[in-house]
Amino acid sequence: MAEGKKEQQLIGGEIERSKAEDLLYKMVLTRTFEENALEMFALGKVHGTMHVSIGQEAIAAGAGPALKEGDYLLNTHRGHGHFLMWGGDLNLMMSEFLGKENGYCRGRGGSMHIADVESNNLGAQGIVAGNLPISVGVGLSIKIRKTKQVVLTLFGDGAANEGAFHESLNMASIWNLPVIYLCENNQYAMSMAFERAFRIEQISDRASAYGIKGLTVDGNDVIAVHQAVREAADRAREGQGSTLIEAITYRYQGHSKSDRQLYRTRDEVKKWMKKDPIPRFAKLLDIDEEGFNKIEEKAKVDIKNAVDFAENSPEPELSTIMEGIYA
Amino acid sequence: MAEGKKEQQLIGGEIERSKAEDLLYKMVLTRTFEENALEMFALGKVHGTMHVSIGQEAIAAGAGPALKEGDYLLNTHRGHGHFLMWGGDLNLMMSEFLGKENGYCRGRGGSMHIADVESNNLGAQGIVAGNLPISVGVGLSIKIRKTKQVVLTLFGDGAANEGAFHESLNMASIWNLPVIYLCENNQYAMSMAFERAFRIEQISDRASAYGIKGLTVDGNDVIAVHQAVREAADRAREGQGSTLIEAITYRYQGHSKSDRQLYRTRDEVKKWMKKDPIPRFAKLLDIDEEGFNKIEEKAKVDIKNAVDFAENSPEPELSTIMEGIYA
Amino acid sequence: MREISYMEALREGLRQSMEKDDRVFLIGEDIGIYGGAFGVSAGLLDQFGPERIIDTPISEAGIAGACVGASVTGMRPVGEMQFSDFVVLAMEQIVMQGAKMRFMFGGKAELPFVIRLAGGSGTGAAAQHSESLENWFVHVPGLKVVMPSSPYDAKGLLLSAIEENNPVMFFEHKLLYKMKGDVPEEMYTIPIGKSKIVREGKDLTVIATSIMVPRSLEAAKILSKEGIELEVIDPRTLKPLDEEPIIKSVIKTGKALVVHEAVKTGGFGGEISAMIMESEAFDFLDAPVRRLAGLDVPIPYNRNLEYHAVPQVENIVEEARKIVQNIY
Amino acid sequence: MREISYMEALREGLRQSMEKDDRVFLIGEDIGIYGGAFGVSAGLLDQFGPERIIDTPISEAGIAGACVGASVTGMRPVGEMQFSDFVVLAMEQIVMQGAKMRFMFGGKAELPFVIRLAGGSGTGAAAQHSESLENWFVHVPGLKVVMPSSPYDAKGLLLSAIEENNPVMFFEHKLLYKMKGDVPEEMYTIPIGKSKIVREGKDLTVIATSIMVPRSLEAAKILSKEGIELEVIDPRTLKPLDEEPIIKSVIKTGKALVVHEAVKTGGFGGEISAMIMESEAFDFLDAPVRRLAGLDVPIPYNRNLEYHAVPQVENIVEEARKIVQNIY
Ligand SMILES: Cc1ncc(C[n+]2csc(CCOP(=O)(O)OP(=O)(O)O)c2C)c(N)n1
Ligand SMILES: Cc1ncc(C[n+]2csc(CCOP(=O)(O)OP(=O)(O)O)c2C)c(N)n1
Ligand SMILES: [Mg+2]
Ligand SMILES: [Mg+2]
Repeated sequence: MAEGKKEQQLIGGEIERSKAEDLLYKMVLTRTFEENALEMFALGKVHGTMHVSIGQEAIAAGAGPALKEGDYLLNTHRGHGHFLMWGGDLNLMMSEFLGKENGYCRGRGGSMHIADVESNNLGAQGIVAGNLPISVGVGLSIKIRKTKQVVLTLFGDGAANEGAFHESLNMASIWNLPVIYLCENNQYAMSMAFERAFRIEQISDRASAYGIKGLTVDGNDVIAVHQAVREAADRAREGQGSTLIEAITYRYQGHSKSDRQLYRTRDEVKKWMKKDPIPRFAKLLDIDEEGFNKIEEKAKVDIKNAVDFAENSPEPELSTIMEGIYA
Repeated sequence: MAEGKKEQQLIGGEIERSKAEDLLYKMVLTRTFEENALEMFALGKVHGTMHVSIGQEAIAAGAGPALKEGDYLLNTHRGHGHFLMWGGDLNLMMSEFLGKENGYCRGRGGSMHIADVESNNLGAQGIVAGNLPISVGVGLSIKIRKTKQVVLTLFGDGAANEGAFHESLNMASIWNLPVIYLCENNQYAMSMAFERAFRIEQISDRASAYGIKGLTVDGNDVIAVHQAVREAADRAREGQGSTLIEAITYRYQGHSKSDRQLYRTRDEVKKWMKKDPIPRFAKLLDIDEEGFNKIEEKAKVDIKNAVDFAENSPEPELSTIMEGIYA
Repeated sequence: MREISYMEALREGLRQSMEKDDRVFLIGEDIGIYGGAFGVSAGLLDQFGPERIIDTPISEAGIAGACVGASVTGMRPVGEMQFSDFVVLAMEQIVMQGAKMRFMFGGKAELPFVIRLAGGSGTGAAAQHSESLENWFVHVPGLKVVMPSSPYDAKGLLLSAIEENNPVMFFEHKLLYKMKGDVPEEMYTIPIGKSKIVREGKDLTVIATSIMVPRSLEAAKILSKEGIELEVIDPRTLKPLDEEPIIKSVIKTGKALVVHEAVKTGGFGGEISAMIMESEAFDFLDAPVRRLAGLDVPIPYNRNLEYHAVPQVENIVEEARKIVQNIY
Repeated sequence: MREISYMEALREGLRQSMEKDDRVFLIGEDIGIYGGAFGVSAGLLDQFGPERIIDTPISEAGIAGACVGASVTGMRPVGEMQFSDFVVLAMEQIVMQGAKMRFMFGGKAELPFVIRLAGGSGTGAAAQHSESLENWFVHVPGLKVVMPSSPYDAKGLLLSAIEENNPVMFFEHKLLYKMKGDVPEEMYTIPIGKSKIVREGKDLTVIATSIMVPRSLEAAKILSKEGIELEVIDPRTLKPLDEEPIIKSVIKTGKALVVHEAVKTGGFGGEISAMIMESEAFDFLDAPVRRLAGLDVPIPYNRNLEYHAVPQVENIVEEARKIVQNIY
């Protein structure tokens, strides 16, 4: 019994140990997946573009698990981590990434549109802020159906300057919708630095323009993100409406594969790498080098297996090209 | 000499007496014009729709005259007052209203698009908030040309919930553009009450979301509006960027001709009528009933003459229908 | 049968849909106590309350987004663009999200929403309140486009659109709102994707949409006195288009005229004309298919110019006569 | 002559325009230090500084509004939509303001701005980054629409577009950016509204736009070996359309095929087809004008499906052969 209790100790007062260990694994898995993806691009194995979240894994690790089954996710273009934290299957995800028929979207969507409607994961997004108006509809739908679900809507700092941000937050506010707006402020929208695109200190300050709660948290701290999202979800479920959470983080890699990163210095990147969320969370979990190596090894094996799975999966038949447009 | 000095006394510390008298006249003229227009509609003399500003005349009277020649105006659908205060010619305005060839827009625009580009009056607007992104361009143009002009951009409370509002204010802020955003908060967007569409106390509070100055003034007080706009213009000319001014006022008439006004009570309208800006400004100017009657008489005569002028003006020739599309 | 107006027919369709299916709700600007800018939803707030008749701030992208998000999570929203012109502010949500989501997700999502749009000129509302933009949406895979021209069709097509499991752009015409016609009281549906021969004739096939249907029928009456018999076809659904009745008719008449209000250049008339050309009707054409459509001009405010900017009865008469008499 | 890429040609056009006329400035997302998502504006920030190469927040309506407002007050802005798809967010400013303002103001305003848009599929960017939306703008009075298919045209048309006193939608194609070709170093203009016969032939007139021009030329080479000679015409300007050379060519060949990447339904091909039908070429048609265009599908991510969603060389070959050999 004593041991059992210890098992259920809440890490950082928020997350059960077993769950936390799984999250750490998934953070490592996300990073491994994305590093592997970058390699596959370099080797020409995949086409199109993709956006990796290396350095930002804590947000996904903190956010998704703070919600309940039945809640909704509206993801972004930089959303592999969120997809995995939402319970996404690595193999089917890899298949989608390689454009295979058994991928989540039958190979039609790819990284930028990967979705799993069955688990209320309403998809990644190719249009910056494109998911923000949608979250109004999801919120309304919950309100009308009276189901106590909540929506987690992700977006970047850049998205917060689209008109859609404004309309969405105002509508969610006046109707008291259960939407959690989680802004991943990774300091840049492509080449546009936060300081150049905003003349305010914090994006969360914009919450006051809509009369909703706003707060800024350390986006490299799994616990801080978890707590903020969990509390926002609690409020939303109690009918207290929307919250704007800004999670401060940093993207280590280029915006997409073609980014030469002239807009920042190597030093700046290095400075942020010292705040890497993965070792930080591992430390919080008291996981030593050996333990961590094991996790990394497992992630590598899982990725390799997923690549094998996906590579051996069938391509969509050309004859099916017109399928799935209309119901 | 002493008398001359008295003549130049500043009403409310802001406006020279002779100018103020002209403003009062133009406020009365605006109202007379609009009352007459409502009648013409009722008689079926004009087609289309129009939006009257009866009850809101103080904003136009305070704003336009606070600016200088060469400054720009971006007007709204409820902009007859602003058009007149910007120096619009009543006859040509009436001609436009009746769709005549000698109207400001050759009869192509009507009340909703009336413009006089020559005097930097860049037109009324049929799309709510449609002028807000345009003001970014005008502001940029001034900045690049280094001409110390400013732009006065008008819009209603309803417009402040369009995405365009957000993008515009943010861009004007980060680039420090000389734009004066003047929001005429007349409590309603068509049938949508301010309290239903916003969950904040004041629209001007949104200025902080962009890091610009915001303030709310009594929109039925010519002097208060004048002062706010003049100061905003001064700041803009000194390179201190944009200001969001909210002017609180009220619309007495329906939104447009087809409005049955079920969304408000007669009592509410009456309450506001007690704060009517025209008698209030007349009182400030120490104009007695007799003096005021004279002003009204003159306005009526001017309107009658303008109607005669417009009615006797030629219609556009059908053969010219394809003119004016391309330069 | 009972006669009611196009507007009343739409209102009845909305009411009956909402009574039948509590997943249906309406969302738009001033649709509640105001009853909609053109009165279509008058009275519905009283019956259904503010949770199902949702007045919005002036946020067209938000309205469309509300439709996308609510529909993909199981509701059946009907959004309104107060004037069809304002859809320019909702294109991203409609075209990039609503239209493509099902496909992008591998066919695993359903988006049963309707966007109602009040279109067309003729009310003196000038260039920003008078557009006919339907062909933009015909060009977008994933959408359906419907355009009723009579009270009967308005109700039946609206009921179908609301039952449809795909996004439907439903274009109404301001000048038709007051048009009266026979409309059954009970619920009935008109299948989406079915055109209608509204008048039979042997001399010329006129394919007309929306308000151009009653105008073409008037033109037909006039020409009939001269011995010219127009066959008038209303596609009713622009996408997907019911091609066969058009092709058959053209095979019969040997001649065709497409009439729409939207600007001719880049408009739906080109689609119809090209479709006829590519069909087996080509070999039966005695004259080229012609288009009579809006001039390439923004709608002018002036009443006379506005009138002449789009096809009127007399223009249809003249054009049809010319084609039939081969005086081109 | 010197060979440079389509992208370099555009960049040179931008640079020379800016050197010549200090009213010209560029505005868009990541066009400064990043050099534009496709590199078109690389290096221009260094030369012209941040006051004339303006990086914006992600605010497409704001970018378009900046063009409208700056142009009507005397500047000559060139805005960029990073991917042409994002223009869905700028429709109001382009269509309701920029296109109509001059007309609504009685012809008393000038709006000399250009919107550059990177369009087209073929890069694996899926449904929201691969659209070809040009026909939407062809349908809008007040706009001009340009679509260069070669480095030479890209530069010459861009210089014209910037000198033009009307709003111009300038559609580039992502897959053309690396295409090389002869481009004079000096400034030169290609008139807007002039098409080009890019290959002469007697058997079939192919009217192709953008990337379909090089694809049609390749197809022509292949067919030439079979004795079939295609005449390939590139309208270059879609609005206003230079009809006469097309009509003349069809009179000569008796057959026509329109090829574009955009979805066929509701697309520009219908306009061309209908225009030919309505012209004096009708009487010379030995076969119906046909359209070969994008399938009615959002662009799929999968490489093979993406490839087959739009016309490729082999499809053009096959279609052209069928028409010429009358095997429809
Ligand atoms: C409407 C729109 N505009 C521009 C783009 C191109 N784009 C894709 S991601 C991106 C930057 C987004 O920045 P941010 O919102 O901060 O997210 P991050 O990439 O940093 O995660 C841009 C400009 C787009 N996809 N959609
Ligand atoms: C984009 C857009 N949406 C809706 C409308 C219809 N409309 C015209 S004025 C108006 C209300 C505007 O309210 P507000 O901004 O407060 O200005 P007011 O009319 O009160 O002066 C509406 C909904 C429009 N013209 N444009
Ligand atoms: Mg970012
Ligand atoms: Mg208002």
